[in-house]
Amino acid sequence: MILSQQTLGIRAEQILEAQDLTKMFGGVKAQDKISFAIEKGIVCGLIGPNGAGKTTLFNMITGIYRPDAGKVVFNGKDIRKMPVHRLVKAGVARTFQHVELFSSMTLLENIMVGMHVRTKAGFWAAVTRIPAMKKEERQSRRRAEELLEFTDLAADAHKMAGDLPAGRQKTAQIARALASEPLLLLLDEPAAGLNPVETHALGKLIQKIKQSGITMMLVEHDMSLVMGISDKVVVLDQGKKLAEGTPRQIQRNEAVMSAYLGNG
Amino acid sequence: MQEIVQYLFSGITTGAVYAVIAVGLSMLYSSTELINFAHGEFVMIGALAMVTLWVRLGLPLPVAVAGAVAAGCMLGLVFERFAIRTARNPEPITLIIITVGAGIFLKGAAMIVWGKDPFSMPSFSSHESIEIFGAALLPQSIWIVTAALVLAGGIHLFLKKTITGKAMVACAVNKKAAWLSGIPSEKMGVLAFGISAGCGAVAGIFIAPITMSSYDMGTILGLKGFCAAMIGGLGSLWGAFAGGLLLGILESLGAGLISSGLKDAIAFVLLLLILYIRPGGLFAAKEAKRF
Amino acid sequence: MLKIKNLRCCYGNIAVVHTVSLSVRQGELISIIGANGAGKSTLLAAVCGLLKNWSGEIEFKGHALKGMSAPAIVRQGISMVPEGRQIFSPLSVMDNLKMGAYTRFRREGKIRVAQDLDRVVQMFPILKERSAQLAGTLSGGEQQMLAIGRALMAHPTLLVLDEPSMGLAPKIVEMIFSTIQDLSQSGVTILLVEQNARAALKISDRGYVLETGKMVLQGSADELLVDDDVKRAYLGKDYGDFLDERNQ
Amino acid sequence: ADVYKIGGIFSVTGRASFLGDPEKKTMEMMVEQINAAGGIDGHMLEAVIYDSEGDPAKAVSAVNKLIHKDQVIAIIGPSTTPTTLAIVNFTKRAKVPLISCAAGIKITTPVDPWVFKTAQSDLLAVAAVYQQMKTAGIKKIGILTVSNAYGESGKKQLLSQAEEFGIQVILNESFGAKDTDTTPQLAKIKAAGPDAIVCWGTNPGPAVVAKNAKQLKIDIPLYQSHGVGSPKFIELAQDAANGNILPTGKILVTSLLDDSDPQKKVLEDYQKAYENKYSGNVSGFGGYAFDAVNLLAGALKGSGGDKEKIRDNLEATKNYVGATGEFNFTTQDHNGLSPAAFVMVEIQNGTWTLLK
Amino acid sequence: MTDKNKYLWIEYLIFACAVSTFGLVTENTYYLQIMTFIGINTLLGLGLNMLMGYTGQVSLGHAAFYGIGAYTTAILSGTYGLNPWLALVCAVAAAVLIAFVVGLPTLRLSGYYLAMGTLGFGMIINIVIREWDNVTGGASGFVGIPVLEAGSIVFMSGASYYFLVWGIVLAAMIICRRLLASRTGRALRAIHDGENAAVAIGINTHLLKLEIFMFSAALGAVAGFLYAHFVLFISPESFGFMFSIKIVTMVVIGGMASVWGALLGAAVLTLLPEVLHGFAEYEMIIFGLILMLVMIFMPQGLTQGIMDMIRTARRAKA
Ligand SMILES: Nc1ncnc2c1ncn2[C@@H]1O[C@H](COP(=O)(O)OP(=O)(O)OP(=O)(O)O)[C@@H](O)[C@H]1O
Ligand SMILES: Nc1ncnc2c1ncn2[C@@H]1O[C@H](COP(=O)(O)OP(=O)(O)OP(=O)(O)O)[C@@H](O)[C@H]1O
Ligand SMILES: [Mg+2]
Ligand SMILES: [Mg+2]
Repeated sequence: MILSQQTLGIRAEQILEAQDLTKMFGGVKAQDKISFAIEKGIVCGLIGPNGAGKTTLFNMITGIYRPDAGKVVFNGKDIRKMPVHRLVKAGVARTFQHVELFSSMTLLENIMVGMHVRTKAGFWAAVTRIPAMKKEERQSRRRAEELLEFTDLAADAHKMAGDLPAGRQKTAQIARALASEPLLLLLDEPAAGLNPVETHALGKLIQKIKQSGITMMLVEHDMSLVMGISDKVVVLDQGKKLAEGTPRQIQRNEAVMSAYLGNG
Repeated sequence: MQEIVQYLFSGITTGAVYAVIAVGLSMLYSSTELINFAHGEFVMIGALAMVTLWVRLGLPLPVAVAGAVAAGCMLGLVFERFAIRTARNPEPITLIIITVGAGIFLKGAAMIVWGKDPFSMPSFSSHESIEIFGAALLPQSIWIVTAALVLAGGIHLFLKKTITGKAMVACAVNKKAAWLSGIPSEKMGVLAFGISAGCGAVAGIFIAPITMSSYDMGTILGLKGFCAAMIGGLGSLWGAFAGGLLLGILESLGAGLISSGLKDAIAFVLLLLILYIRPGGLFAAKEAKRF
Repeated sequence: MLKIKNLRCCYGNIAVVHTVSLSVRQGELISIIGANGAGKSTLLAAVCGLLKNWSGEIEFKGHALKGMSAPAIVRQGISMVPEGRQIFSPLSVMDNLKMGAYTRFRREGKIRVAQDLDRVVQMFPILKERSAQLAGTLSGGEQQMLAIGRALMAHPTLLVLDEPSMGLAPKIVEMIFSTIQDLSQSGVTILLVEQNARAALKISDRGYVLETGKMVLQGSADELLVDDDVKRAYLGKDYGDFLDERNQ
Repeated sequence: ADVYKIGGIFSVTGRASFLGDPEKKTMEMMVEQINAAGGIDGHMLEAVIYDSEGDPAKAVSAVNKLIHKDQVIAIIGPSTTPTTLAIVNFTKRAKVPLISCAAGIKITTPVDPWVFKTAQSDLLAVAAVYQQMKTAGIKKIGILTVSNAYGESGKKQLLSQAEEFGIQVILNESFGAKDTDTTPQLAKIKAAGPDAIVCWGTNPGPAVVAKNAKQLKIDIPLYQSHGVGSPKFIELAQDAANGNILPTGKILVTSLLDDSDPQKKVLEDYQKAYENKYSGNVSGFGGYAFDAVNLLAGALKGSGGDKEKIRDNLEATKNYVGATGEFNFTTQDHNGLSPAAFVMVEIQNGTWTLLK
Repeated sequence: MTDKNKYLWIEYLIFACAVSTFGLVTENTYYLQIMTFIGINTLLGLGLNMLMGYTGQVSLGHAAFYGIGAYTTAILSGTYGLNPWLALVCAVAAAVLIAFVVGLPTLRLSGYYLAMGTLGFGMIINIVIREWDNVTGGASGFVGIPVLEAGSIVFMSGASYYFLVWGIVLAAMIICRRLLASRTGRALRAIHDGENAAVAIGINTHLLKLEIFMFSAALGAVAGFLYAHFVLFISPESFGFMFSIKIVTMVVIGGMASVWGALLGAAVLTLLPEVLHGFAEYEMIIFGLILMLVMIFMPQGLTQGIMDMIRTARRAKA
């Protein structure tokens, strides 16, 4: 299926460019002059010890935190001052490290909410139920069903999102993020809480998403997944960029090994 | 000039009343994340119990005060046990309506016990007002300000420095985790309600001499206390204190300098402006949630 | 030490755990593995008193736990690291740890608690560094460490861990597993739920496999590690699998 | 003969319960008395009384219940001006005679054929106060009114009649009915330097004002309204009540009245009956209901329960001597009282003394 | 949700039939008038429910919009002789405009702070109504509101007003339902479940909250309009803080996030005082007690509570 209509219209070669991003929390420097770039269509792994600043980096790219210094360029535009909803519309979507589904809505509705930025019907359309609104509603529903099919969640479509087991919720987050037809999808530890078999299925899913042209950033502590699926890996440690390169290069990097992987 | 000082004195007195009430509310919020809309009714109970014990029965002042506080605490405990705890999987708004119902109930009960007429009560200490810069200050005002300070400070220390206090806060923020740490959240709830209701009663006791006490005095006081607690920032005891004083002073200056008919409106406009600038109140708690 | 017989757990009217029996002996390290939604967390919640809606028997040190509240169970010596971020967000890291020892302050006094506090922050130095930070603003992994630290502060005789390695960096995971092993060796009985089944079974004495609410398999850890079904369902393929596919 | 059903709506609870409570009790007592004496033309009376809680919406639902469900032939009450105004549209429409116990002048001006009232209008109360001031040589006053219907209506009268009596209002301030402190307003008035202060409110507010005035050592006369005319005021304000001057119906000072006063006997009887039946002192407010029931009873005579007739009889009532004063209804005047309904009293040593 | 929408019209039809039957059969004006009040309160409840039940934004100042609606029409049609129906348009416009101006900063607050903000706003409006006495009639109230007319129908109390009010209620219910079943409705519920997450998936939460605030203000103003032309007298007390609390209570007692809940809540809170009249002094105690008991034993509100009860009863039988 076509996951995102927009992928065809990407202008920049590098979909995301971060320059000297810096963020302080009180005395802690959570981000210290981070710079990197991501080419379109790749999967970029982002790894580093706990508290290295990975989630913070995501929060800055998605407009939830504003960087203290530096800038973020997405698809050729400086997005530092964009409000979050405009950013999502421009094509940035994410999942959360701690699941943030709308727990009293069904899974299907969760996905449909995810399409908010791609749909238009407003107050009057809803009240008068004009044909265009009905059509849009039908289309959203169909697309949501397709997405659930795509992510292998169709069986749970009418369950309350809050009642699903932790692992399903993680996948559901991805489906919801896809609903906004992103160009860039940020995944924060999607495999945490999944067993190896499930993780493997997740890897497959990520590959399918990649094939449809969506660029991804992946924060993950499961090395077999990250190394197996990424085209490029960025390593953070204590708010600094420690290394950047192909999975093979990173695996051979002594500094990374000692800071992160341990001797295992 | 002399008037301005007078407005300030008056503002501080009313403000301290609001502050004591706000402290009770804020304390309960810190330890249960609940706003008790019946809090004003505990203030009323404190004041009316004082009327009975001190004025009617003629008990010595300290005994009467202790008795009235005990009455407030007891009611708080009963309320917690029978209304709050029995509620099945309560959402905050549900609990709020329960407290609203309890407020109406207490008001109705007080009306039957004490009747509909207001009562007055003599001051705790000498009658004469003290003159400063030509403005009059009531001795009772000093009592109230002291009570507000002691309560705010005491409860602040209790919540921030003692293990029991911290455990109460822990229960409020995450009941499941509190259970898993072995904190008996039910006991904590009882304690929180007891202390908070006691604070309410103390407020009633101290303000009874300067105002009239009647079964329906609580609602408006509770409301003002709520506003004060919000302005100060929920959960901060110093915030509650400051918020109360600020509200009182604004009202009094508004009445004196602009228009007494609009005084409440003036105070509320300013309070809203403060909230717009500092959405979490003056002493806003640090944001503790993130993605 | 812990005996579960014919346990059945429900949410509303839906049973998610059916007739599960299991036993843990003094000093053992037991793993429970199973797919997403198998009911592992539910089972643990029942043991710790978080879930009320269950039938069957749970016995700890010979006492039936039915009807006991969670705090009472903690006082019996069971301590749990729950799933997800169950920390006290607006309290500081240090206060979170102290809360873990809540029941011990009166019984054992401040000094004993302080000693344990030292031990825990030595185990997780980052917690010491962040001791004044509000727990809710910690990174995901830091919060997980905090939750483990807090459970240890209770000095449990039975430690129940629900996916302790979730969200932790490989190096820390390794450290956690070796800590669990150490604890086990020092005599603490441990009940462990893990997605990282291989690592879990490697340090365990015995294991149980839970599938859609039923106990389908049990045995010594070594047996399970080589069991074909288990391998296929929970241990997964190995490292570099995707790489190969991509290179095709 | 069948019973005559008459309705009552009073603020038995809520802010104005000090009005509604004695009114309700009085009405019940009076109906009992009338029935004990054999009823009216052989018809027993039945009183159906609802509590408006001082809330206009509640009063409306009560009046509808009275008119349509209980089908009463006349209604007494409500106790306050807003609740009365809220229900008059319904009584007019249903053509049910209404005898209100509220003070507001809006109720009977303009006169509506179906609406009467027994409480003295604040018009008369203000006139009485100003008359007294004139004799005392007071020229400049500051006024302090409670911010509800009662205070607002008083303020309007105070402002509009001042000129007539050669009095200048130099400052007008207000206070909330539940305010715990009024020193800012008093300090402001004090600074403006008037000859006297007029406070217009109902308990407990004016007691707070009196206390605050004493604390601020304001030594000019403090006038109160008839709204505090009950022993409760002295109890609340304690020694701060001394020296306060107020207009009141004669009921408060029955024992001080001249024996020649035609009201004296009526008042003594009412007082005795009320105090025998209920614990607690009689207040002037119950008197409004006392008069309303008596007026209605008079009008019921010979009416045969016909509402039109009752109304006509009411309007024709002349020289009825009641607790509040002497009533003389005309087509132009549905309150029917004269300034003589008020006397001025001063509080001295905790009791009332008549001012001449 | 969407599946069920197809059969919604049946629900409405049954409802409309029930309402009309009651209106046609009942002759006692008293009952019709009580029902009229229930209808007016339902409108208030519906509006607040959109804001509070579905979007999770508590407002303790909703009576202000009720008051704005009532006073706007009173002043325009009473003092200035404007056609009441035009006054209705103005009343709604005024409420919506004020909601916009006030909501813009206030809706940035959350939780109890929002409650405090709206409470303050309600107080301010109430004081302004009281103090602006040469226009509003001040504390003693506004007299002289004209009776509603449409062609040859005069909406005096009784059946005609009953049908007018309930017609509007039905329309409002349909509008609310449609809104909820739409993209907007889903977004509102998302805000209720997690505002931060809603922001993060691209919902302009502030704008949406503002819209719904304005919508509920509009419903409140319509209710105020209906109240004013029904009672023909208004005074500030009817639109004060206590009434705001009462509307909140209606919504919660009836059941949040339920259109029928608003109706049920309004009915219970309007009828209860009528029933309790007999208890005289004890009315308050009993009222408070009932409020507490309902919330303690049916925390989801009466709609849910009663459904649960029916279900349990059925199971017990089976
Ligand atoms: N709002 C905040 N206030 C204070 N400190 C913060 C805040 N947000 C993050 N931090 C700190 O910044 C550091 C980086 O946090 P971040 O969540 O980005 O780490 P991470 O790389 O995602 O770690 P993990 O793998 O454990 O999730 C952490 O040490 C954290 O404690
Ligand atoms: N609060 C709830 N209400 C209803 N059903 C629930 C609830 N919590 C869990 N469930 C259901 O119970 C089943 C078991 O869930 P549980 O969380 O115990 O699984 P788990 O084995 O711990 O899975 P995971 O590996 O994802 O943590 C799941 O099917 C889930 O959907
Ligand atoms: Mg992270
Ligand atoms: Mg689990």
